[in-house]
Amino acid sequence: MTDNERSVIFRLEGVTKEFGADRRIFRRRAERLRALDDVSLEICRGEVLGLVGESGSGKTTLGRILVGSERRTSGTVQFDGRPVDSLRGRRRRTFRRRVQMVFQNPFTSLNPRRTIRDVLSAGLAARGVPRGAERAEALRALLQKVGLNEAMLDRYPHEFSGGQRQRIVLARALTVDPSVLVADEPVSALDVSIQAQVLNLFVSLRREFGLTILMITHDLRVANFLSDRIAVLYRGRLVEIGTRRQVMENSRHPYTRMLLSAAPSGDPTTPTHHPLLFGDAVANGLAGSGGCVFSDRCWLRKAKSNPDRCVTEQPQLRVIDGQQRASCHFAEETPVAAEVASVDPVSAAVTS
Amino acid sequence: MNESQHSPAAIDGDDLLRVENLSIDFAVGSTTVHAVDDVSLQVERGEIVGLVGESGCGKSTLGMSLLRLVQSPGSIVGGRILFGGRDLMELSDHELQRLRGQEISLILQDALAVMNPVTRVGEQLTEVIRDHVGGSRAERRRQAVAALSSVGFPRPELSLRSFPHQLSGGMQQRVSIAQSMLLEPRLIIADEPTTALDVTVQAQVLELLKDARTTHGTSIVLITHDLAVVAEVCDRVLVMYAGKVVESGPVQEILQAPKHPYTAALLAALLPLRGDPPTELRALPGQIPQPDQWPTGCRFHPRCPLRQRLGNPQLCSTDVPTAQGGPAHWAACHFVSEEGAVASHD
Amino acid sequence: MLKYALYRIALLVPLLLGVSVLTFLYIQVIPGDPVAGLLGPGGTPELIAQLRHQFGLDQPILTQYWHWLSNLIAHGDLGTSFTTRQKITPTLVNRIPATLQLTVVGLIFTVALGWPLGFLAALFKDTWMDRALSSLTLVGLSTPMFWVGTLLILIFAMHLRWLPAGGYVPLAVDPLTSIKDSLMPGLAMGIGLAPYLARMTRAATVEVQHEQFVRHAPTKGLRRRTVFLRYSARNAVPPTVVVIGLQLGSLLGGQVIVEQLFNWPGLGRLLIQGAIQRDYYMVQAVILVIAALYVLLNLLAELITAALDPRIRL
Amino acid sequence: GTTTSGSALNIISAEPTSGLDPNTAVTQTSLRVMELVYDTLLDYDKDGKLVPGLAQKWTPAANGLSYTFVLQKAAKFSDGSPITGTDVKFSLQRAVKGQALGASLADMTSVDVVDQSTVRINLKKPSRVFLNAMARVGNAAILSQKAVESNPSYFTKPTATSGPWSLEQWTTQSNLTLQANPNYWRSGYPKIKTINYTFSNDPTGTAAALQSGTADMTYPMAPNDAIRLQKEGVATSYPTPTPGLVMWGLDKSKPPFNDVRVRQAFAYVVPRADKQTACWNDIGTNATGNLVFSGSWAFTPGLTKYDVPKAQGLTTAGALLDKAGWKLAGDVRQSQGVPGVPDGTKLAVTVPYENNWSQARCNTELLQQDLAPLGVKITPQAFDSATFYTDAGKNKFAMYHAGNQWATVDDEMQQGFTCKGQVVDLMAKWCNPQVDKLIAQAQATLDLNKAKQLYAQVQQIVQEEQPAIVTGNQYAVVGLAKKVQGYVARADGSNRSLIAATVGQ
Amino acid sequence: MLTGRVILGATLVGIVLVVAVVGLFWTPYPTSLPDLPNRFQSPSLNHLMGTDELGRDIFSRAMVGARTSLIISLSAVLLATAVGTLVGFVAGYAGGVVDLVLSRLLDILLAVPALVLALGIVAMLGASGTSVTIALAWAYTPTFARVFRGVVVAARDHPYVEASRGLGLSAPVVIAKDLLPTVLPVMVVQVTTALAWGIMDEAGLGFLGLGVQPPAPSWGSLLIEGRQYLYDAPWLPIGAGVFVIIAVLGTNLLGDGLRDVLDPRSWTTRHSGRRARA
Ligand SMILES: Nc1ncnc2c1ncn2[C@@H]1O[C@H](COP(=O)(O)OP(=O)(O)OP(=O)(O)O)[C@@H](O)[C@H]1O
Ligand SMILES: Nc1ncnc2c1ncn2[C@@H]1O[C@H](COP(=O)(O)OP(=O)(O)OP(=O)(O)O)[C@@H](O)[C@H]1O
Ligand SMILES: [Mg+2]
Ligand SMILES: [Mg+2]
Repeated sequence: MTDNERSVIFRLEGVTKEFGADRRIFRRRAERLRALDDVSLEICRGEVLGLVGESGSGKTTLGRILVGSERRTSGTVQFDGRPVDSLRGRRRRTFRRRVQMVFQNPFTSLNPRRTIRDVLSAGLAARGVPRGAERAEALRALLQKVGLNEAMLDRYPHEFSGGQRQRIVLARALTVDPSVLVADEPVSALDVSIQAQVLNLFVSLRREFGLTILMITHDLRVANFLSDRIAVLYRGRLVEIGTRRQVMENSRHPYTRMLLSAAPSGDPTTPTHHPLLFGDAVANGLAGSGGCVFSDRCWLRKAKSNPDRCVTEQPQLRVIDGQQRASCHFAEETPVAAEVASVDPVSAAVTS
Repeated sequence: MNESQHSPAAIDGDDLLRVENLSIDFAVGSTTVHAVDDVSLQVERGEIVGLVGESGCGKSTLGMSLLRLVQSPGSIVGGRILFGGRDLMELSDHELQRLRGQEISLILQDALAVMNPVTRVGEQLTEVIRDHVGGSRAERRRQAVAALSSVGFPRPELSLRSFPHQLSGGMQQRVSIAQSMLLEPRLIIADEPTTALDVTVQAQVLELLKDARTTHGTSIVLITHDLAVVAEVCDRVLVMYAGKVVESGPVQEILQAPKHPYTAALLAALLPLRGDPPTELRALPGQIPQPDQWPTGCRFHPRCPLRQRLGNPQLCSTDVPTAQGGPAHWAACHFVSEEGAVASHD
Repeated sequence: MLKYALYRIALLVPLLLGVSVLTFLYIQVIPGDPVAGLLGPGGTPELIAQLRHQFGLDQPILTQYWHWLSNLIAHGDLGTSFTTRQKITPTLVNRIPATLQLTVVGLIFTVALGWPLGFLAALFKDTWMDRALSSLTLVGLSTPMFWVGTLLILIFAMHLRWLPAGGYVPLAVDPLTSIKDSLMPGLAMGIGLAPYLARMTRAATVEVQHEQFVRHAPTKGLRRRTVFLRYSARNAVPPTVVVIGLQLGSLLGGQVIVEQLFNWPGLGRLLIQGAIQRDYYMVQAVILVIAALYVLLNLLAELITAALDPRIRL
Repeated sequence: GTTTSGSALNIISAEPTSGLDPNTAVTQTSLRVMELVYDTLLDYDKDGKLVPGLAQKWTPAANGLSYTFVLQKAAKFSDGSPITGTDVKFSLQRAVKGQALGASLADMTSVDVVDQSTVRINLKKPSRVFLNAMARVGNAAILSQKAVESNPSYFTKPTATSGPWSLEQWTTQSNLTLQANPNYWRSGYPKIKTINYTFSNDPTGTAAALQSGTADMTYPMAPNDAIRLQKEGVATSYPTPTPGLVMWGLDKSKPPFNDVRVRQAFAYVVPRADKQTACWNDIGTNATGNLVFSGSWAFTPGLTKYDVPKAQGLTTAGALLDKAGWKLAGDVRQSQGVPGVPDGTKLAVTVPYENNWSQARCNTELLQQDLAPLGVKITPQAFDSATFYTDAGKNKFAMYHAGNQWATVDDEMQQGFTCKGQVVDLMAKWCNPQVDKLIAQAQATLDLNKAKQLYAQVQQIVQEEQPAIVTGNQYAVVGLAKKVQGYVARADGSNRSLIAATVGQ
Repeated sequence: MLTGRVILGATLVGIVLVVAVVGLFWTPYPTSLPDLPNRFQSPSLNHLMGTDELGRDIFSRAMVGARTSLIISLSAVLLATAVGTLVGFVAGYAGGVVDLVLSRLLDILLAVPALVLALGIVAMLGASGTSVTIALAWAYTPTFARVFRGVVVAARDHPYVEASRGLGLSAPVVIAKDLLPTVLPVMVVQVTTALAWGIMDEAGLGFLGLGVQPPAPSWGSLLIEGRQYLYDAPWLPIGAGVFVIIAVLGTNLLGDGLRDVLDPRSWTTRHSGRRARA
């Protein structure tokens, strides 16, 4: 899984996205919002990369840039070794077909006026599956894969439950035989029992189709369940990336650590307390003002009595251990998980 | 029908809230939806009771009914709600108005959506005081400031002047908690108060609820779909499925040894945060039933893994199960006694 | 907000320039000779030619436009009327008070009728009252303003003889008579537009009542009056102001008819007279002024909405 | 809604659309204002007899080739400056160049200023009607040379005027105020201090204003309103006979109306009595061959060629059309051997009228009905006046509804029926030198009886020729509140009698 | 209730249409033949809406007038729909500079209230049926374009449209399959509503004397003819007004009803994602 020779399918370098910079001519500068700030990472063929972060950290924006439905402000995106900008016409359409997006809300991502058959056939037709028996066969196979039956083909989306719709959305994405799936919180609108069904479906699809998946989620448990590697975004910046185990069990960035400590353990026997927690993840978009984006909420910085470096020098993403990279000046000093409880108790009070 | 059998026994005089055989129907077109069906529960002073279940199982409807507020076309069709010994069903409109906010208050999922967008936070806090206890303007203001600082606002005077949308999601939820605790109510109903929030904010909010309990002895009914949250803050938990309570008991027992196959399935679907995940989840098949088409007999029977393993006994689809087990921890399942049936599933 | 207002007012310049270019372009497609119509049967070809020359109508359109524009910029001069041979600018400026007075009275009636009806319908939603009011507003919506005005004249001027059938005195000259004169035309406009407002108010109030914050208000134990006034009504008003802003077009359009009907010397009548007499410069100038007025009033509505609703940032 | 005070008169009427320049202002509405602001050398009394105006007396030279006018001693402009012979000379010479009076002054050769209160006007040939021109309200205005020359935009707000009132303010298409001229030569006049005009083009609205007391005077009134108000006793209306005609203009340059038989045939059938009842509420008179209204000195009875019963008219007309080659085929006539017309062409005429003149619409719709039994298809068509006059000028119409108003019968004859006159000019292509000669003689002679005889001959010819089918005389209808006293209607439609009128409470 | 309004609206519109069509072939009385003895009859069983100054039956004339009024408003609205759709779709779907330029142009056109603009155009063209049609179409087009652009833009970014584009479907397919069906209800409602404006504005222009010119009877021209006799015969202007009100009311009801029936929200019946995060 963590093999270094694994071929890279997506490579992002210095990707930055500002909102409010385009469209309106007369716009005041302050309205510009940097949703993504100098993000560099690669996605390998066949892996599941989990992308986690708080609300507004830029997860969706990154996903949309990958599938090409949002233009980045600067930086490069390479797909299969080719910059996506150089793709034109047929090539570009092929690219878009090979990278499919699944949205969070299964209720808005299906056209209420089209039957499931109509929706799926359109995708198959786009891939070039000829009409008639062959298409019918492909349709049947597809439905079976996502756990729906043929009887449902001629129904309209509103006749389905959320879980079923999410399956349909997945099936639609699969009609064009994609190699990459960008899934934006695909289960967060679903109920626990249904969520499990859909997560299982992801597992089996990946196994069967060898899909590469970017799994966008705010739920660390979901990321932990599906991902080979996990990337952590904070206010538009990539703060840590590494294998699942590295990030979940031996994270080196204080932000990642904070997220982990905040998640309820699910075990009533272990009393929880959140020594690392304060402040809000307000996406003020003013990242890049010099220091570390996390410095205002950083427990580690507090524990180290606020070293100046955190606010004057922007930490770069650097290799910590093999595949693990983190952007913290003191990454090596972040206590390992077991020691967290012994960290000098920083104010647990909620402040803003 | 009879899970209430145990309830009277469970009641010692200390119960703040006692709900007996409550049923709530919605008239949707020509059909009637039994959103809450013969539900009983009790909440002790200073107790945090979790109410878990999937979408549409009637959690919110039940929660709202505790304020005697059920949205039309819904209505309470049976049962009693006793609060501090008083029967809520007998109260006049005026008494109810005094009760709400002052003795029982409500926190909802989307804090922004429940705040009046055009008035300042300060006014929204003080108008509650005004409508309940009156008092001078300065006094009301002082109370509002105190409430805000108690939920961790470093500069409450400043925040009083903000409009709701100018606050972050976490701050909004904290304002709404401050508002619900303004008049130090005896019971707070928190309907998914953290569902829309990030884990970091969720942790802070849960912390605040626990604080309220310890400092004022407030009782809390926490409605959620997240067992991990329940595990973290609740003393007791009720699991609902399709308008009925299927299991009730102390948190620790339920999480470690669930009696009802549905509870067990929920637990199985709970993903681990640490350690290697399973390669596949044991997911419940099928879908959550539609409220206008609850299955007959045990409402869980079409999806029940236990029933399947037992060779689909007829009983499940014909007879409504009664509560099995002790008064402290019971489950409504015909086969709860099947030794190890649930455990082996886990 | 001030900055935004100034910015929007600045945007008015290219906008009005565009409007003026368009109106000038229309002139090119006109059949018929305004000068001939002007002189009636007494118009000889020589006289017509003389006048055409006098007005510069014999010059190419671009030259005409350039003259017009440079005069406008240099002296605020909108040209000379064909029919009265008078400068248009002072004529127009003279008319603006009358027009504004009627607009304001019309708006007052609109709001005074529209809001209460809308709130009432929303309060009694799904009762006979709501249905009656809805039918009433729908009929009102379908009734032409001039027809309403005609009925008003029949009733108030002809039969009851309470109000004059038409006429205008400047507010400054005789405030009482002036207001009395503007009652009936204002009422005609109010009756014309109030149904829109009432419907929108009802819709907005009903929508607001579905909002969580209104449904949640009783859970705080707030009084009914507090809930209605401070939650429902207070939140329903800003969207209706937007509606009023959008309906200003209809208001000004309808005002043209009402001014004609009630012999009210506002911009509208100037426009109609200009149109009937083919007084192009006049028509063009009035359209320009009405456009400016419309855009400014709209901006005002926008600013009021922003002031009422803190979520709107300009 | 203007407040009424004892010495103020509120008038509601249409806007003076053609301005206040005597040289170009020709519309009735402009004349009605100009006549109150400008004085002329001569004036009329209520019977149409010439009386002194700015000139206290006027004497013709024995040979009839010049007139000497002596100005009123007290004649002053409103700014107090005296009205001098120079001003008179300036005004008349300016008028010669103007379109309005130019034709009537064609015989004037020069103006001599004898002294500052005496001018002599020299003529090419003797003229009886020259004096009419001097009395023409508005257009023969005496202007202040100094004021006109020093102010290029004098006519948008004339100052230093010679009339009984002076212009106080004028808001286009809204209102206009006149104030009594303190320096007016007729001492003690005008009685009314202030005249407030409110402009409206809506006859119904103006009637309502008169009815509700908002206005004291309105003109011209729609006949139905005049009758109604009179009946309700709310106001007095004055239908005054004037030299005004209602007629059907015809394009005589091409078929079918180049054939006099067709014109006569139409003249037999067009609505006459009906239109008086239905459209004019019996205000005005019915013309069946005469051109002069019945109250006039020039009226000659017996010109009633087309006063025939309906059935007889139809028969006569049918025969005429048959002869002209328009034969009945089914219910529509078609050409058969009409020169310049392909056989089988239907006799169908589109008849335009001005859309803001409701009597015209009424009359044209009656025409459509009355000509149908004759086998002629009439299609009435409304035009706004701009298009109407443009297209009429371009001879686009074969037949149209027209009306005209003149100050005197002499003007009517001169401008209406000579080769250069407007009516036939507008439709063009009809010119009868015989008529021109008769009219010239009638206007030269000082003998009214002779003139009347000559005009009778003219009317005889026109009755036969029918260059335009005249069907009636229009009356001017003025509505007055009961409290207005002393107003006298005049045949030229003038309101100059307001000088002596008063407004009671 | 919902369909009730559609039915009532359709009935009223139907009545007006039937009256207009019947008016083509038959009217109770001749529409232009004067009947002088019967001048100014007040409404009665013989003459439902009374008679005018020439004794003609107002009801019959209004029947014939229906045709003119309906044809004018219908053609104006259709013209505006055609041009508005084109401009709206181009601006909305293309976006970018094209959208910017077209939107600014629309701003300019929309700066003048429709009736005022129509008045100006009629003034330029001279009053006639064609002028009124052109003027109204011209005046409505910017509104149509603006509305259509709005819905296209909204629909363009809709997740399911985005998904279709993501599948690599061609633009025409996406427009035909996803965009148009989404936009169509709005268009239908807009067209219906505009029809009501059309009828009303045609009458309004007629009332100002700038509409269709008599004798072509239209409701507008009947109104202005009648106004002169407002006091002698108040039923003259009221009769034609009643026709206008019925037609507009019907169209409005229809538009209202269609708005509800076609509202996309009524399609998604199940509760939507409750856990949608803020
Ligand atoms: N179209 C847009 N225009 C302006 N700002 C935008 C737009 N889309 C996103 N943003 C802003 O960019 C930032 C990142 O948004 P993004 O949706 O990528 O966050 P996210 O991590 O997906 O958050 P969530 O968990 O809430 O979905 C946010 O502050 C958001 O407000
Ligand atoms: N206003 C209403 N009209 C009709 N039916 C309703 C209404 N409110 C609730 N219901 C019915 O009652 C059932 C229970 O709803 P409730 O909101 O209590 O569920 P819940 O457990 O809170 O679900 P969720 O987790 O989605 O909030 C729903 O399935 C719904 O069918
Ligand atoms: Mg997102
Ligand atoms: Mg709920």
